[in-house]
Amino acid sequence: MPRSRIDIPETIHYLSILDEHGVLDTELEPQIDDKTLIALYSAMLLGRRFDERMLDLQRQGRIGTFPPIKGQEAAQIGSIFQLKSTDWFVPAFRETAAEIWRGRSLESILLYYNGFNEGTIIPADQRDLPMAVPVGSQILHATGLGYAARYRGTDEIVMTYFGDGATSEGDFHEGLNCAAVYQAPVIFICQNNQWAISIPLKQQTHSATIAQKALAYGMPGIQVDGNDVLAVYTAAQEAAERARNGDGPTLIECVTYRVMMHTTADDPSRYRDDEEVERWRQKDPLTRFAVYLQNKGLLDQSREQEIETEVLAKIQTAVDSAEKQMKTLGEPLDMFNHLYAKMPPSLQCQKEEVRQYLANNTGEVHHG
Amino acid sequence: MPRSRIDIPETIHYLSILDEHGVLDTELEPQIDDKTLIALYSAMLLGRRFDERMLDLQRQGRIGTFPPIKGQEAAQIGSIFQLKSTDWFVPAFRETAAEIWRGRSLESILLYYNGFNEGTIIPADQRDLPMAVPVGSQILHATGLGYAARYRGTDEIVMTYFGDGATSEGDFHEGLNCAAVYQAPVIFICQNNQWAISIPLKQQTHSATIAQKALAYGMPGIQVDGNDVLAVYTAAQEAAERARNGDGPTLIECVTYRVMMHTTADDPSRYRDDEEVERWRQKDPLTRFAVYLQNKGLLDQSREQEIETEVLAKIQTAVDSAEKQMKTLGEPLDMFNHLYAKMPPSLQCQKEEVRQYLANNTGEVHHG
Amino acid sequence: MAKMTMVQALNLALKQEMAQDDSVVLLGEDVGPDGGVFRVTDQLIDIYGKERVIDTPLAESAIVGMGIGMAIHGLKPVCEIQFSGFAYQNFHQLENHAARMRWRTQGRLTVPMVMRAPYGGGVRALEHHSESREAYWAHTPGLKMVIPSGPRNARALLVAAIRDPDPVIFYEAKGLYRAFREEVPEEEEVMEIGVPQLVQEGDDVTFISYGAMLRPALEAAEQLAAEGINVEVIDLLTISPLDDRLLIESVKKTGRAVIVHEAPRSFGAGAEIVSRLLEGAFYYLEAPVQRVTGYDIVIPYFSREKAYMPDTARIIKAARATLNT
Amino acid sequence: MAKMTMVQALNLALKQEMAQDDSVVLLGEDVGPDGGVFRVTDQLIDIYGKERVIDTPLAESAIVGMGIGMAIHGLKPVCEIQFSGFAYQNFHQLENHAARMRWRTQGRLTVPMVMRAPYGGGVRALEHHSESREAYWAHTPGLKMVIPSGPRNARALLVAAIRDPDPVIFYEAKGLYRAFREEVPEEEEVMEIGVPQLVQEGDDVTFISYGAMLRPALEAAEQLAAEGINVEVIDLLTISPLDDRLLIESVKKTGRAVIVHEAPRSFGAGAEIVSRLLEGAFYYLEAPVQRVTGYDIVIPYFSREKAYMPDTARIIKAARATLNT
Ligand SMILES: Cc1ncc(C[n+]2csc(CCOP(=O)(O)OP(=O)(O)O)c2C)c(N)n1
Ligand SMILES: Cc1ncc(C[n+]2csc(CCOP(=O)(O)OP(=O)(O)O)c2C)c(N)n1
Ligand SMILES: [Mg+2]
Ligand SMILES: [Mg+2]
Repeated sequence: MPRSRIDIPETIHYLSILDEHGVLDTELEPQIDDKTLIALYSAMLLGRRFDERMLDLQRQGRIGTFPPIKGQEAAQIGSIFQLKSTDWFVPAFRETAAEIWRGRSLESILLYYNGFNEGTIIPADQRDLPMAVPVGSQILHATGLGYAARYRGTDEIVMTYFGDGATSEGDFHEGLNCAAVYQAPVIFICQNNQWAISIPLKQQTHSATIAQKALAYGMPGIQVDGNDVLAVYTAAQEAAERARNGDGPTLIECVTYRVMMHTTADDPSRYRDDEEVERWRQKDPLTRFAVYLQNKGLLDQSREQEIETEVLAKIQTAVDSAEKQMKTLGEPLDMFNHLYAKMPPSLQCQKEEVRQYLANNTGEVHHG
Repeated sequence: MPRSRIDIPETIHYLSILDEHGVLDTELEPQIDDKTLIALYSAMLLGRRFDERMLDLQRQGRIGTFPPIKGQEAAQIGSIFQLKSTDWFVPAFRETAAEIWRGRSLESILLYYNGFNEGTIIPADQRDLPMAVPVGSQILHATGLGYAARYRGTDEIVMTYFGDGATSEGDFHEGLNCAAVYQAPVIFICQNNQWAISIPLKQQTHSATIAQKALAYGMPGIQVDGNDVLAVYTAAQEAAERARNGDGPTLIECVTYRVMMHTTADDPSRYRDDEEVERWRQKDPLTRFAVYLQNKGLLDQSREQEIETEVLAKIQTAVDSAEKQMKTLGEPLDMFNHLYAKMPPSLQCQKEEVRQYLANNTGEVHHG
Repeated sequence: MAKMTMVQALNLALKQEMAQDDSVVLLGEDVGPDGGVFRVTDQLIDIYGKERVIDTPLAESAIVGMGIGMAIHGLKPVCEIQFSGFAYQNFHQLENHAARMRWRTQGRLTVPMVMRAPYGGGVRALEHHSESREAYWAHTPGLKMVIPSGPRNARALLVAAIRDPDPVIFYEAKGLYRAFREEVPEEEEVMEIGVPQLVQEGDDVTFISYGAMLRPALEAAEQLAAEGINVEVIDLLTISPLDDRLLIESVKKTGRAVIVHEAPRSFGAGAEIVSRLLEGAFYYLEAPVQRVTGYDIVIPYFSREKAYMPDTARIIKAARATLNT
Repeated sequence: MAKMTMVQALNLALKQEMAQDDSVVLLGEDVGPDGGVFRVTDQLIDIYGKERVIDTPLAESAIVGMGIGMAIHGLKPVCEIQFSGFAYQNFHQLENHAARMRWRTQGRLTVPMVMRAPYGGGVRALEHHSESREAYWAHTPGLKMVIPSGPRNARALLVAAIRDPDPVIFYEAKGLYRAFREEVPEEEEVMEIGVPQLVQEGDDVTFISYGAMLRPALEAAEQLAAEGINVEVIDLLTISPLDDRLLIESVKKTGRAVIVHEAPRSFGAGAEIVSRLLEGAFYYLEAPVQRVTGYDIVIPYFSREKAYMPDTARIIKAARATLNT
């Protein structure tokens, strides 16, 4: 075969089930019971409303900088739903809805964005990693967890999240390559929200899709409509099954959109058009899912209102509770804790130095 | 298109022209003039014989550790031939044949492997980077050079080399991704010699080929028989044309084999079978190319002997010259040179400290 | 002369250097239309185009690694790493290559590159956005480590860094970006890299600091002046290669020193300064040199950040300690 | 007790820890059938299989990043980086994550990981194979930096490192791997991390060193003893967190100190030791502390390596300098 085309065993598919107009592909419709459907909807709504509330709080100076998730609720909830509590969740930093679904308290999120180390507490019964700020770096932890899970003979799987920007980092490459080599039970969820701060996807990579990057690793890859919770759910379910059965990792590209600013410190008007945002608002994941539920007779106005009220009450309770807690937290000496299992002598000295200083400090300053 | 296969615009090809038995695909045979064909052969032979001589020297303790290239001559010479002297050559550390072709003196190579910093001198009229020991790290320099070449409006191209192992490094990923984004004129030559020290390709990656990794970047990729100098030549020529015309980067996987140890410090019997090595010895790039030249009437026994004699003489001269030079090199104070354009005061002090110390040292030690 | 913030002064430096030398290019995440997350590269893409103000994929090793290639080609790349806490992704490119290319090629190939990165605490940022680890680069032979302390020297040092024939790591204190304004001349101003500056003369004790910590040091000096204590204040500006002559001279005069930096204390830049003072002024030292620094911990999330950061009161306390002995 | 080289002693430590705890796994480049390029993991794959002795793709960030994930799961990964000069590829995984995971999660998730790497010069190696940059890790809060000085303490410290609940960077001096043999007991031996060791008592001057430099320091001490100069020698063993109590005590007695390491001098570990001595024993110091170290340059290719490396003669010279003053 002197000059011939090489056939690559893996193929890349695209999946969409419930389109932006609420039109359903009934053949592909996943079988999900009514309770679960409502749970999916509620989780997405909670993600949405909490995000909106955080933005309010931030604008009022009641929390610090945070990254809104608006528009990405389906990508997060459709996928995270496939995890059991014995499975591992390895987030980046824009997975608020998924984190809440896993049981992270709204209070802890509020504490975190108010600069309290206490805000990183992980739900006691979950196997969740804390947010990872360095883009792409957490992907390798997922591969390591997957390896360990298999080494221990469990059927645990690992789901890790990252953005389109993260796919340019070396750690993305090393993480996927190793996962494929070890056939580790890891699902790589790329929330392709089209932007990495001000960098649009086409300046991030020259490949037509992110899903096809799976081919570099001999790994199955799929691109799904990330605003279609049914498509995300289905793709994640297939990948989870594969992983649990020992058939290795999968890359899922969820095509979605970051409707808001990158973080509250960002001003997207500097680099993108409102029109584009408007076009994507039309594809809102919540709206179309509500239509689907209405069509199924699972959601009417009063039920919708009920859920809305519940969600808002939950948020209000959390905000009140967090603001109360913050008044009692913040002991400076705590900053020395938890760095090592046992505090080394040199650090004890520094802690003591601070203790003494704080005890005498006020006087000093005022004499100055 | 609810569930559909995504068509990836790029396809991956395999190319072989002169097979291991010396059988030629005449349709694909590149048009190379006789002089060039002999030059290719001589360059490959020089690479081969110099390598063998270095191994001798190493075994006699006359040079330090070095990585033999035996078996990879076609992959190197077939590709490097496409570069003009205004183009950029960015090697890893196992490109001795290519380096010599570019004009690096055999002496400098011998000095280098004898631990002399003077051994890294680059031919005055070439745009070559020095060897890069950290695996994969040089790939990014190639992308940067390619960007700069385009920014300056030149038609320079860049050729960078690396092994199969290097494709697992994050820098490989970042380098190819960025080159594709900027459509930089870079040719990425992977010498897939099947091993990265003791790690065979299938433990390095789960992808069926290295060439297909190009798909992750929306970049053309091709796999060639790396022991077939005509195939390498052809693939590199196509890629060079593309790059020069502003049509961006290419990944070329040269399938070849590391016939010897990883470096002279390595013992391959710990991890691979002689049989495998023997199988690959049958595919020797020089043997089949000699047959091709014989068939073309360009090489008979006496011409072969002539070239052999020339090559050996050249090597002997270099060894003699290098061993002579080494006697005069090695001034310790030189170690402070060339770190900064202008030596900072603190370093001048340290240099002075060493100067004084060396001046007085002998006495000191013996008093001790 | 216009009153400028440090962000504006840095922007001016880039704008003017790019105007007069087309080999100067910028690259980094969001340096283009966004103007950098701190706006240091604001509008430069409008003037110089996207070939010279290069938005990169999200890949720090690529930013620095490509920068090295560009520099070898003859460009003068100014690489922006969005936060210094993400410069470890490209550590190997700096240590393995940028720092060594001139040396490795006996002067044939050089890397006249700048790596700019915001560093330091005090701005209520998220994790990894407040670190101060200049000692890593200072301990890396072949690099220069520069940290300005205000708009005017930031501008003049950045110009010098761009023109420097060797790689310069240029840390910009986030806390200073918009903290105050200084007169910055429109016409060219260049400061020599490698030369600490005497900011204020005094006989009683020497304060040595740099970056955002210079200001609390100066405030402390002012407060002490009210008590009749005369502090000599030195702004290091170049951390490495460290020129200790001015420092030693000063301590020979005062006999006492307080070093202030926000990086963790142990194995930090202060340790090297202490060593140099000991080596150069041992017989003049009248008390142990004091280090007022961050602690040997990860800088806490912002609710506790104040307790971590050196401040005027801590500096005064250290000064008193060294004076009362 | 068998006489063992350091390579054998390290192999014994790994073998025994793996035998008694199936959560101990090894990963790295060529650790499997090849047994590591220095043979530290020799034959372990035959005993424990490829699930526990994991050959990895050529990717250092992956080795450490996966190690972090494994450690969080409850394993005790021992990551091998083939040469410490290639540990900068994974710098961010250590600084951003390994060092912080316990802290970040308030103790919930921990990283009981070891990163082993050969370091140091003197073995006629190629570029990047001879560096000594322990100060990078020592300046990183949350890590422990350990360097043994011989077969016996290498074994006992590696066992401790594996059992340590926090990430430990474990540097092994290449020059010591096969330099000499020591009695190493077959039965378990564990040394506490964080505790420097008094190797030899003396009254006149204190030598502080670690790793491969301990031997020339001891040789220098021996030569000085012949002249009636009694040297106290301390082996640091744990560079960070640095416990300075023994050091300070010693210098309070001797009044003089020489620090020996092969890393570049400026901003190296020696600087921190000088600072601690100054802070803790200022009034006892009778002469400036001497630093006998590598220079602030890239370690030269091996033909000039000897001129770079501290040796007995340089140590003696420094000792004389501190004694004659
Ligand atoms: C290693 C690293 N580099 C840079 C940053 C700064 N930064 C934070 S988020 C971000 C963009 C991330 O884009 P993407 O991966 O698409 O995720 P998204 O923000 O869209 O969710 C950048 C550059 C970082 N946190 N980590
Ligand atoms: C970053 C880095 N990690 C590890 C090494 C040690 N090392 C040198 S060569 C090599 C294997 C390289 O394999 P490959 O890329 O296939 O090239 P080959 O040696 O086969 O030519 C390794 C692990 C290195 N030089 N750099
Ligand atoms: Mg994004
Ligand atoms: Mg190879």
